[in-house]
Amino acid sequence: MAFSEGNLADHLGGLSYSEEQIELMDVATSFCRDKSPIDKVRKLIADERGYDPAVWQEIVDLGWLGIAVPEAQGGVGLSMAEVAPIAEQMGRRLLATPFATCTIAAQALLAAGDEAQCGEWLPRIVAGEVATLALTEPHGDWNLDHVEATAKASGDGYVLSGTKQFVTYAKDAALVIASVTVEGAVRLVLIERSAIPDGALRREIIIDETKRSYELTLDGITVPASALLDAGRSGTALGQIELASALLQAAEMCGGTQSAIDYTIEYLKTRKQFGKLIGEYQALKHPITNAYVGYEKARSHMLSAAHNFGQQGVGEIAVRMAKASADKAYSFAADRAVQFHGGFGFTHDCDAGLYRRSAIWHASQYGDAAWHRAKLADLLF
Amino acid sequence: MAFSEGNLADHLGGLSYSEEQIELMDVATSFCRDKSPIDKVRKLIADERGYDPAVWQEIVDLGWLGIAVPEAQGGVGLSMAEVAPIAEQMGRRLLATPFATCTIAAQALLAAGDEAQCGEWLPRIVAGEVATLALTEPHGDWNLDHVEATAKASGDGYVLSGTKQFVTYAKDAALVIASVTVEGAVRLVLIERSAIPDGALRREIIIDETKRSYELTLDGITVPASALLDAGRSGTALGQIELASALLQAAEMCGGTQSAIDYTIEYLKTRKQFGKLIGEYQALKHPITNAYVGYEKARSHMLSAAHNFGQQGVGEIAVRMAKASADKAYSFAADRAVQFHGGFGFTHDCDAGLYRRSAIWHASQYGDAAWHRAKLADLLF
Amino acid sequence: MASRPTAAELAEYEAQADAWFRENTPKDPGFMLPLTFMEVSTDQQFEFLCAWQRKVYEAGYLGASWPVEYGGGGLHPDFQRIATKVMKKYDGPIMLNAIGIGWAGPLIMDIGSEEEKKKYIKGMLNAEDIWCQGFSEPENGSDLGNAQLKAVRDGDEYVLNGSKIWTSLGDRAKYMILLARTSNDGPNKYAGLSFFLSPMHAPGIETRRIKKLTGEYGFVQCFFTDARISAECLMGNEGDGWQIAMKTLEYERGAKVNLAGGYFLKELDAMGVVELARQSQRGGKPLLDDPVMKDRMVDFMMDIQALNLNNQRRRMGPLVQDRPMGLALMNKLARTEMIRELTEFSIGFQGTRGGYYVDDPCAVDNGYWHRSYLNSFSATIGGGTSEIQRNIIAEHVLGLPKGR
Amino acid sequence: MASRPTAAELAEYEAQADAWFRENTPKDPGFMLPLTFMEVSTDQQFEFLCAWQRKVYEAGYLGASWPVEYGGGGLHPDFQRIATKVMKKYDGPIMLNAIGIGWAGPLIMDIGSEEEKKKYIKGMLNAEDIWCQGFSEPENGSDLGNAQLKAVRDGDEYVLNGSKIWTSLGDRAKYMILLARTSNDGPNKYAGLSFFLSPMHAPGIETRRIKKLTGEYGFVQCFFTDARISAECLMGNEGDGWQIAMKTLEYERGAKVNLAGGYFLKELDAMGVVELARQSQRGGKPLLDDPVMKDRMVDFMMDIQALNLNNQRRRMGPLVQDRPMGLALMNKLARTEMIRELTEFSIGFQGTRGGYYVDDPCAVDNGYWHRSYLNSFSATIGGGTSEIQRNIIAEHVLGLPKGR
Repeated sequence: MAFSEGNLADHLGGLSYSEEQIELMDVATSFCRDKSPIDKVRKLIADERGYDPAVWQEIVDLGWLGIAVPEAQGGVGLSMAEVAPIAEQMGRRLLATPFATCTIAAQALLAAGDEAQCGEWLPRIVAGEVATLALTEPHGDWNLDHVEATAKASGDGYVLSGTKQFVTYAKDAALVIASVTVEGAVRLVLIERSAIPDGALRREIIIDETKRSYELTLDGITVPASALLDAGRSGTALGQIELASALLQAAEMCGGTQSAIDYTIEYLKTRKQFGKLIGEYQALKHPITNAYVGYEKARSHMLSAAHNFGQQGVGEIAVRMAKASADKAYSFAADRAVQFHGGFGFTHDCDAGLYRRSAIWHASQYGDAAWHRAKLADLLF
Repeated sequence: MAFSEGNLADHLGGLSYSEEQIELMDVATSFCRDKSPIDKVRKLIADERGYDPAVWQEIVDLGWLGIAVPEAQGGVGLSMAEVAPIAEQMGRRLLATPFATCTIAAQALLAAGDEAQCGEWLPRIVAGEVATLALTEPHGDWNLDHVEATAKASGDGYVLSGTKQFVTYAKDAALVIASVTVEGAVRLVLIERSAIPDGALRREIIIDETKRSYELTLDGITVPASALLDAGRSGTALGQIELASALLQAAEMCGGTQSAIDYTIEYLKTRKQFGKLIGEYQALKHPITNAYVGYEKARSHMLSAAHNFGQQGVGEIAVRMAKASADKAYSFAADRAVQFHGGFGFTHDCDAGLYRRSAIWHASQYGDAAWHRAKLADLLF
Repeated sequence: MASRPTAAELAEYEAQADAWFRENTPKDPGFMLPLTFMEVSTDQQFEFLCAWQRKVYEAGYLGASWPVEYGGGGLHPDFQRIATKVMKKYDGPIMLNAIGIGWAGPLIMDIGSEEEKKKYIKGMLNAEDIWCQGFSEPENGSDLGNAQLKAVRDGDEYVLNGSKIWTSLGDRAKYMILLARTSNDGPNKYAGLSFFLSPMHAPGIETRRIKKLTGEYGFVQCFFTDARISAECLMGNEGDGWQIAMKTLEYERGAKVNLAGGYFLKELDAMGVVELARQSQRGGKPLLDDPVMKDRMVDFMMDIQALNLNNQRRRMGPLVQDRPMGLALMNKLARTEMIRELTEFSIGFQGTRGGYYVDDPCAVDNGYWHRSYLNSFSATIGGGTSEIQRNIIAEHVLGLPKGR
Repeated sequence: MASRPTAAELAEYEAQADAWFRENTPKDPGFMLPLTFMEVSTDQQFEFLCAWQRKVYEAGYLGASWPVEYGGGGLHPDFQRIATKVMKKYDGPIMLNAIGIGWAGPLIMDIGSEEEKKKYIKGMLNAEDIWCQGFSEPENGSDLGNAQLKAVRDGDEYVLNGSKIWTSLGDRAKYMILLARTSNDGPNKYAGLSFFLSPMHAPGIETRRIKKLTGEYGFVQCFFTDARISAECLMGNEGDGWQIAMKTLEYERGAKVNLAGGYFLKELDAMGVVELARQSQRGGKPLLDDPVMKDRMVDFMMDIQALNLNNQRRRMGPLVQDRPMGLALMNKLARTEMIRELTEFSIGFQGTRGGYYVDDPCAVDNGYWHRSYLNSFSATIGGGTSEIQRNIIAEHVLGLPKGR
């Protein structure tokens, strides 16, 4: 009697989980809840750094920066599948830190770094030094291989030029991994923070006030030749970065969706209008139920993306489905969260707005639902 | 304070109406209501011919077949704008006759017929002889210039071959206007019913049980050279036919949408469940309201299409918008009509099914909403 | 229950089942087979499906895990799961006697008496005794708790008066699971309901076939006029009716697995939609080249995959910690609405040929998609409408207040 | 009323107005101007808009059709319609004093006393007296009829206690149209409501600014603590409050035209969305080359055009015979929901740049689209939420029963 659409499932992979994943999920659930109550989230909005260094240190001490880093480099030796549930809980509590960008930076190094580069930077990242990515450019295109910034050979090293946007947590970063073209080919390059003049970073005004992001002007920054990652693996690395980012975003977004729904349900259960709890009105009750159905679908996709991550073919499909369905679910849930809070929903004090802005932010980075569906169309048909 | 989006309106034309249009609308409203009560509609479903010849004669006597035919050819000399409100009321009452197909056939003659062809056939159509169109082929493509049927010169005339589908009311027709290719070019050809052997017509099983449609096998049918419409105007004529058909369909569909909504509202006002009128439940009340909003939008588009019909550029945009939005509105309203009638909605006795089937039929002929949107994308951007 | 089998035992069983279904699964019978047990329209279909169910049963692949003494196979449930999986793999026809083996059977196995088990189970499995369900009434389609069909005790019998509707196979069934009112005095409307395993062939019980939206037959209205049934037909006690009925609805809503095996609904052929789009033409090109169509298709594929994944996940405790019943209770809603939307969408693929209906020789796939769409309403309406499903999720999963 | 002008008179007037607005419509002031009167956040914006309204008024293009004795222009309404059309053509800033000239003004002209007209109208028109509205309360956002702010008669005064919220321009206004409760004894909650033209600068009236979803300011919460206002502020009689408030809501819901002219909301720049898509890149190509985006854009263009046509049609009696009020009552719902969807959609066009917000130098159109989307909720919530609009249409147009 079950409806399994087995024919499709055969193509698209199934679901499973590891013990470690569940353990990390349980720890992350209480950690994020305890460390990131909503009043703290709001306090950090006004803070220049945007996160609490003490909490960041605890995250480092928990070893979470090394989850998907091999033991040889000081990591735990698990995989992105085990990182996802942590990102989910962070998204749920709007706990902002450089966690995601550090994790992705480590994956970039693993994908295209040589022994020396990995040997130097991975342990430092695991130990809590911030690394971030500078991939996006003013053209706004989501294609990561659309790169206009350049690195030109000059003496022993390279001189960079161009502008990078949405370099998250760059101010605190020890390392920025940027994409540039070298003689027409896209390459990744390691830029140490010390090489970046203070004036090259401009804090951006972004839609998600809980996060921090910077514009980085590369013009005139010089790096040694050893700062370039492997030429042959740069293309693959960008693909890896895109998928790893999308996975962590999907996880964060699922968490945020859950909170947007929970927060709204709480209001529907307590707010009265016309003498009734507003949760009795099907005009609110049914859409929030639809939002919940959308959330559970997105979460299944996200868990599948975590489980299948790295699987040739299936992995990419699963990740893109996860990001696309998380965008749809989060946008809808947060949009309705604003609406269903009525006048209060339209104030800055209402948390619905935090979720709505977070959803827009995530959609804008590494592709929105429409973008990933277009990619899926090519993969599926 | 009004929200007019004037910048767009400037491009897309506005709305107006003629006295004659309103008069015809008023007459058609009571005529169709009186002549086509729903039990009669159901009785005619079982009838081979599918319509009441006496009602057909009354329609002829009212002069409706000649509305958009010039006075010189025995018509009234008005335009398609005045035909639309009649089609709307017919659609509203599911009053099936060859009215639409005769009207379009006359337009086809006007678009590409010579004096002799028009002089012979237009008065006969105005007088109630049935004319129909044979344009569609087994490939299923909505492009009317995708024609595989052929006419080959042979002696004084042409021998036809190929298969035409969805030739509505062909059994009763004195004239069939078919599209064929002659030496690679698409042409329209007049086929008198007497030239069609009985075995060449097969009644089709179509989704809308209130209508009649036939498959026509052209193989071996011979026509004189004088049966070909003007070569130079055939392309234009097909365009005209497409738009005129879409306009009348949009009108019929608006009428059907209105009925689907009214019929459902009636049920919501009288049916009780859990001790309440089901119309009190917002889960039903709000979607039917959305259906109504969609209906009024579609009707505005349809009235604009009627008003702007024949205007270069604006006319085609208005007609395609009308058909696309009528499809959306009718499909949604009828789909919800079935659902909201609950168990009864799933029976053949519930009129919701008649509307749902009618909506599918209309979507299938001359393009559905997606098809017309694609055409609009080319016209607008 | 039988002891847990070894992997080797299961593998051997699967090989046997595979061979059997490969050999015995019927090919195209030359007429259209129903997609669900609710669309059995003709005698030909009915007899074909009875024969198939009996054949599967006799081969041991239905009721494999039910006790031998009642007609089952006495095996561990894992065997039946394998048999059902293989049955699906070969895409065989549905098991006809859905209300029997899917609702009444599990119920009787759960809470039935020894006599009831002996009397009913085997006949269900071999499709000799077809079962139907009598819950809905003309005036109370959604509001089952308000059922008004009267059952009045008279000595060793109950006298039934009233009407039931939307009874699939009602004209062919031997038994009905029947929700009837034995009292109006309870503290609420539910307290007066009782549950019967009622014969259908009794004086005073008549059925009238109902033509469906699709044009087919498949369910009936049942009229009870002073119909007398034995008092032994009462299941449990008077007043237990609502609780018992809710148990069976849980089976239907997918919140519990059924125990006898088999399936009663054909899966939607999702890849068939893709194939349809590939084969359809638009402007001389395959429709699947159209990015707009592809985009919507991707959306559907995501939706279908999400439901697959949900179905896997709902059995994985750690992955459903926050709202353990959520996935189970949304399954019916999400699945049936998706099918409605997808089948509706599929009609647009067919261009002009979307105008044909079932049995026209030119209809695409003999009208499968049109029929599937129209039939989809049986599932968005029957067994609790989608609107009611949303209430259930809102109230039981999200804890929202019940509307007044 | 002045006599109907000739076509020549109107043409001459239009030429004059055209010349005036061409000359005087302000260019980009160097800071962001609010799109509606609900988003006046800074002093700079406020002063700029006051000056602009006064200038328009003094040139004779606002209140042109209101009587000369109260400060108007004394012309036939056709002149004002032309002036407003030309104002729109040059896309000038909004008229700031919306509650004054759009709500309170028409109301006073309709049912106000001679004294009220003399006292209030001119100051509204020249923006010297800013007005605000006090209907909603913290506990009764949608349920206006349940307003609890108390007004107790004490000699020649009323004593006010309670709170109003979502009061646009509340911190800058001189007057408030105020719905207050003068009695709890009526047959229903509505009967105890009264309507006041209340001063805002009185002891015991305090305001607190509320930060909006967009990050801007623009409305306040008002606290009334033993605030005393003259009994002459009462409009009509005690108990008339609900009927009078409903009149003003009709103006807002677009069911009536306002008489003073001007506009208070900037139109959405629909063609701007198209332009945005044309300029945005995706995979190195203009986004408007993407068929999927185009398809959705077509849908929006159809929707916008439908609302245009609805607005024309609602005044054409023969074309709205069946449900004469339908188009008027759906206008607010359809328009505000369309804008919410379209502005949300427009963010997706911007690719990575969708991450920027207002005031970032790299934000597309300085964040116009993001702000418009977030602001769109003010319209889907304020003035009766979309959910309530659907109730209104269902009940008043379709005749569906009121929910209990």
